[in-house]
Amino acid sequence: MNAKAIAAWGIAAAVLVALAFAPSYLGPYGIGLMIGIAGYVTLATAWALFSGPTRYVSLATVAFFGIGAYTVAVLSESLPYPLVLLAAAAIGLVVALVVGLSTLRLAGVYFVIFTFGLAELIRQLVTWYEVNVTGTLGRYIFLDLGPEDIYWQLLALAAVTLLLAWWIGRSRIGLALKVIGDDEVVAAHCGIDIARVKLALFALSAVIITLVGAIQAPRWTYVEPAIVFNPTISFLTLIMALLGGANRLWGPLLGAVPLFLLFEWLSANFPNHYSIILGLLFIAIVFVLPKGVLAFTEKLWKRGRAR
Amino acid sequence: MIVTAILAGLVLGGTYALIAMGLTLQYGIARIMNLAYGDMIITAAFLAFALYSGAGINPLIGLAIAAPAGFILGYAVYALMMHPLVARAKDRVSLETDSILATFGLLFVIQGVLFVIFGGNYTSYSYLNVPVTILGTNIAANRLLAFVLAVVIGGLLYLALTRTRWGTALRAVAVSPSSAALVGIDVDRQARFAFALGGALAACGGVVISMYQTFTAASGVVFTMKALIVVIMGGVGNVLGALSAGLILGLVETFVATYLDPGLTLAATYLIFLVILLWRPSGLFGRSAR
Amino acid sequence: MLEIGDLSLRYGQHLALDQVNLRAAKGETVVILGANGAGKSSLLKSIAGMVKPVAGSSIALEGRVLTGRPAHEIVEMGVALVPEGRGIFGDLTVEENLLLGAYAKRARNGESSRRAFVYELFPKLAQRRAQYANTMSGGEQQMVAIGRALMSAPDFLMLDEPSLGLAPVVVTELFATLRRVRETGVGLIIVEQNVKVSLSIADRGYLMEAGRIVGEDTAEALLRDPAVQRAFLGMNTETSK
Amino acid sequence: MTTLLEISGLTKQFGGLTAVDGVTFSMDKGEVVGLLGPNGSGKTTVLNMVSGLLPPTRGTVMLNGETLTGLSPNRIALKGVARTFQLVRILPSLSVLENVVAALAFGRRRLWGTVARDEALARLEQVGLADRADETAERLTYIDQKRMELARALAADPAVLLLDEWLAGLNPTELRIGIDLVASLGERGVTVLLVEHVMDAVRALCGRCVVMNAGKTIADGRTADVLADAEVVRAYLGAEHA
Amino acid sequence: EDRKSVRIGYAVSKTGPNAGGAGITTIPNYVLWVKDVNDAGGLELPDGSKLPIEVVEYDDRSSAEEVVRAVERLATQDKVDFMLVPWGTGFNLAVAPLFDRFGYPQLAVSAVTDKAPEFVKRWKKSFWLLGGGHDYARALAAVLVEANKAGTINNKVAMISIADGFGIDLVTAARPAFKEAGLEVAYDKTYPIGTSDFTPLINEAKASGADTFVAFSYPPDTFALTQQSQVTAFNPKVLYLGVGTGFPVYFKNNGENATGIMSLGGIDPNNQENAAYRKRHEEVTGQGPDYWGSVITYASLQMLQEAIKRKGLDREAVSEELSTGTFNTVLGETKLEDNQLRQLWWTGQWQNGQFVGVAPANRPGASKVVLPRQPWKAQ
Ligand SMILES: Nc1ncnc2c1ncn2[C@@H]1O[C@H](COP(=O)(O)OP(=O)(O)OP(=O)(O)O)[C@@H](O)[C@H]1O
Ligand SMILES: Nc1ncnc2c1ncn2[C@@H]1O[C@H](COP(=O)(O)OP(=O)(O)OP(=O)(O)O)[C@@H](O)[C@H]1O
Ligand SMILES: [Mg+2]
Ligand SMILES: [Mg+2]
Repeated sequence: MNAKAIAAWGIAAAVLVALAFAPSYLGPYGIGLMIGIAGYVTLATAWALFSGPTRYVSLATVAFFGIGAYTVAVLSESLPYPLVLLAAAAIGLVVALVVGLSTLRLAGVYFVIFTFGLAELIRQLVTWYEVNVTGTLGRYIFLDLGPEDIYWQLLALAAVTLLLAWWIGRSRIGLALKVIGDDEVVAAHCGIDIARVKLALFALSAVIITLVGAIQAPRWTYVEPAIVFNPTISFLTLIMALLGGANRLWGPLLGAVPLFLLFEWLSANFPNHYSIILGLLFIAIVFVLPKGVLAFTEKLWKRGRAR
Repeated sequence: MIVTAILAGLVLGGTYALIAMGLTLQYGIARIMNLAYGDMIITAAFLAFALYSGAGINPLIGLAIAAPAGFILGYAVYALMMHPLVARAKDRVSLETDSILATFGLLFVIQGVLFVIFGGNYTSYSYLNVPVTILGTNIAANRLLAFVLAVVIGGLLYLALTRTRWGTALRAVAVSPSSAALVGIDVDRQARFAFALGGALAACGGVVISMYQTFTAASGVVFTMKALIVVIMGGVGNVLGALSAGLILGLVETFVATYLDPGLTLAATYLIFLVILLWRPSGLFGRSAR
Repeated sequence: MLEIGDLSLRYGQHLALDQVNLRAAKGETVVILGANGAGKSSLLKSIAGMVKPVAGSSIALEGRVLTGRPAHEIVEMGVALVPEGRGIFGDLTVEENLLLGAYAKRARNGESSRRAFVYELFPKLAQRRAQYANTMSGGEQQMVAIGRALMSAPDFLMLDEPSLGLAPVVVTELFATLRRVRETGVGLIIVEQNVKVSLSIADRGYLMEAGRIVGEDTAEALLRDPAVQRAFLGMNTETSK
Repeated sequence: MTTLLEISGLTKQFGGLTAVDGVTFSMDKGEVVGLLGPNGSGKTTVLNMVSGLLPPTRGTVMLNGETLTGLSPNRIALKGVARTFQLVRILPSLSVLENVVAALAFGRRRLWGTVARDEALARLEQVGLADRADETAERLTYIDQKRMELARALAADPAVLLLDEWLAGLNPTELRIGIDLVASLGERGVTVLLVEHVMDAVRALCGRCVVMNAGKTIADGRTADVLADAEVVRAYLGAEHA
Repeated sequence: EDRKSVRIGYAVSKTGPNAGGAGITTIPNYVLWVKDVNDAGGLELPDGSKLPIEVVEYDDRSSAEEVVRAVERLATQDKVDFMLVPWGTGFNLAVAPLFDRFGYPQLAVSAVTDKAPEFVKRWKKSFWLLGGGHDYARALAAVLVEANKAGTINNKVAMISIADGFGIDLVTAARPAFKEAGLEVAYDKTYPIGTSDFTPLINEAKASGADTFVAFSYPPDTFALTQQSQVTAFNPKVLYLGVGTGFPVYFKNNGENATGIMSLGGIDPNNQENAAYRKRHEEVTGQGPDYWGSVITYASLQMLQEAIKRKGLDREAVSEELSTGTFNTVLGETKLEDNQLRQLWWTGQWQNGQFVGVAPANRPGASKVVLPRQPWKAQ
């Protein structure tokens, strides 16, 4: 029992170390891939932190992602980099608290579309502010950060996020989230302070997402609302987490990695029929893996062991 | 000025309401969150465009072709793709998840096909772009058509859904499919019909919009999201809600553009949407029960 | 005649019904007794087409096969169910619930007189026609569920614990009404924990245990059966003698 | 005896409908009181206001001299009020055990880990569900779900327990077990407010009854007296039960 | 080594929101050029040998992250010899550091930026071919001042712009340029991407009393503005609309009504090379080129082709040649100044079914501006 736990931690640590050395054996393209994967693994895991157990499907991902990226764009010239990240996290936190407080009464699809509207509202406000107050729209980020630096930061963030997800899953607050996801009336009658729990988790998840945006931004040199507030990011995050299984620790990761590689493979090989093939594959996945990738792998695993 | 603003706002809102009608049926009644909805609209728009510029067929006749085609497409999509998902869903949440994932795939397929056939270019033509003077204000006939269609379809649907047994049965399917079967309602058939009807309405919207709005194969998502906002703001499954929400958004947009700052129109529409949801968490006409 | 032969039902590994045989005639009242988890609700749900029994089971109404038919067709053929947990349309009004009760084609004739009958039976519903069903009290919802089933003009009416949550005076009225319903030629199949009252209007009764039928007799005989008395009537057999 | 729960002038309006109309009564510690009344008379609504699910239109609820009115349900739960629901509310995707642990982890005792597990198993044992602890809650039958709900309410270690038709749907054998269970709670000092239509249970359990009709209290007193009251018989019991 | 082909790679938005722009300005020209070159036997090298082009293409799906990774893939996995640029200012900037790092010359066409002089210092092998907002704004101001002097129009301008990189760049340049020219900006508003109804803006612009209406707009807005101006009988004497005015479909949809409308870009109607290019473009791709970026895209490819012919496949040398050489393209004789193309038509106008360059007026081949524009005719 205990030996097994030690082994699991050991393996996790070894994998992490191996991943950290990836830049030395992967070319620039490989690093680019790893950045994308680490980014989406973090996004999906952070998203599932809140949305998985509570079933509050959020489309506000890109709002925080964009806030992170924009903060870097605005502050990168005037503050040292670590402080910029800190500032991004702080702004993300404040926005998350405001958003969290305002969405407490919403449920189901109303919450989903509310968060979408919110992301769009933030994008519109940023645009309006830039246009009317600063008089520019695009901003340039000339930070001296190579792809390796971005990769290492994302890898670290991904590891921390998974660790947090693991810890929350075993902790009281994890149970509170599940209870809230099942029935809020019961949750309240059990003594759970629903608002506080929801807010805390939403904020945590949002801060991580903000950091992903902040860390990735220097890769694009040029940042504008249409680029960093692209709703596709929200949708992909959601789809990856759902596909992997948003209720399990490894679910989002197992959704993000294969899906990302699939996207990559398709766009590398079928630039002209990408959409059609992707769409068909997607539909096929929904039909073949009704309970998500993780449930499927678990089933295979069990079957394998039963033999 | 104010009359002009009101008229312009109502007419713009008519477009929003028109595109939302079908979605509120598909999501509100057939319980399918159809992310490919906007792409169905765009498909119809391309169809109208192809008929008009390729075969010289008047878009009004195009409407008569596209609506049944949309119905058939919706019917087929439900029967082939959605029915198995509905049948295996153990509760509403899992059906929602599955339908989001599946229609997300469908969205890519439709978009991909449109890209292959029509390319990525901006497509636009103009039809019925003639002024109609109402209360001294010139309004484009094509936009007026959208408004009139929205009001007529919305009104008819509302009456059908609330005043007839058939419509009540459709709503019953939305409220509780398992109980609906217990009173003799063929849930699958009703849902399929509602979804197909939603497809027909999407097609109508697409044809009318193509007369005055530029579109590309990628524009579907924009329409889906706009329609979703209207549907949610009105209350899921509520046709009158969709109609009023659409008109409100149109009015807000026009008034902000006229009296405040055109740069804030979208911000204002999202803001009003958010405020309405905060005030009524289940939309304007939604019932508070989950 | 409703005939059930060798009906078995599985939930995954769990065998909830095990070769159940049962029959009920039109105009007859049959009560099914059994402990918690015996499979009574499962039996009614299988007949109503809400769950699919295993192959080899047979359910027939007047010789016509019901097995494998979807629930909505079964209603059309004349079998209605008031399910456990009520299953009313919460987001519709009381009136709309009743309207839908008469959705089946067979129920369209005489709809208004049946509606009048339901309103007479439960005056509360007439007062609250326009109220949304999910804001009704628990007992009021039960009335909606029973009323809705009556609206479908069934040949056989199955009730899963109809008295649950009803005030004593309403329960008395309900069973008086069920007696009247039976007199119109409708067959009744009732699952009830309120055994005394239900047996008092019943012709026959079945005993279920762990998914099987373990006994069958006339209502009077069951009322006198010491085992039944011990298990279902809350009587201590020694003292009651 | 000391007054534990005090309800005064409690009123609830839904639109034009006054569902509860100036209800006033109090309960002593360890008392088991029946709250009776015809369907729709406002019993559940009273419980909802006590547990904080609904805010009252007027009136107050006090526990041990502390005002509960205006507090959120979770605060009220922490003050020692637990309940079951007329239409059972389970946490369908959690296991039976977790359903009970939920009340332990966030309740007054804040138990967690093996302590919580053992305690939860003990509560399940009490309602006869210990052997199904690891099943998913949604697979239980309706009655078993009700039992689980009671175990959850008990796990909160309540001072006041609100039972909304918890005994409904039990067969006589089960009913007797249920009655014994509730009676034992009363003996252990738990104050129970029992909404019930099963008269055998009310007679066996409640020393006192409050009867409501159309939102108002129409009787409050010793059970035998109340059940013989002419108006109670007319409005609620019917001639047969009198 | 014995090569069989030259690998040319590009990532461009074939799908997504940017596909509309890329689909008219960029992709057809890439297709056309590759066909032209390969039909002629391939790319010529200094020794006179010819190698056919082998294309490696990706779809960036209008995502910044995707275009960055696709360029990395082209450079390090596919190891292409040369890379063509993606569509759009933002995307050209996003990939600029990569082109620089991997040593590829970047002939950025569909990127309008006033910062080009800075960029050429930061990324030595980058070339910016479409000018900046100031160029277009000043040229327009000059046209307006001219017309005002002639008494054709008053000195008021109503101006709207899209809240996106392009619109903002142009409007921030236009404000000082108009002021300097003594023009009064009577209405100046920005609208968000996705606006579909312009009635309120048109009404306000109408009410402002300006004879000139300027919209720095994107194609869908340009089309909608044209339609809605007709319906509301809005007839400014000068109508200047943004991107999309130079699309062939614009003339197709508006016919005679297009005449007199102005926009960015244009052509010299007497340039035979250009006319031939337009014809070939239509034959090969099935659609006409637009009158602004298309021809420049094609010209940039011709420059690359010629530089390779002179210097071979050495990217360093080719970059050097692009920067200093003089080339014969469909634009005529073309030479970059400080890695930027400055011989551009800053303002054009629809005349006789063609969108002709009218400013700079002193550039050879310039057409004369015809103002005022005729009021809308019923179609
Ligand atoms: N959906 C389900 N999935 C798995 N098992 C189920 C399901 N529904 C019922 N069961 C099991 O089947 C058995 C019979 O259940 P059923 O509801 O028919 O009993 P019942 O006699 O109606 O009991 P009660 O008196 O509690 O209503 C029980 O053991 C129950 O746990
Ligand atoms: N949300 C609501 N909106 C409107 N009316 C309501 C609402 N909730 C309850 N009511 C009404 O208030 C009255 C009291 O309901 P309540 O549930 O308290 O009754 P009850 O005494 O518990 O009855 P039962 O014994 O049937 O459970 C009922 O007539 C019910 O219809
Ligand atoms: Mg049962
Ligand atoms: Mg109640």
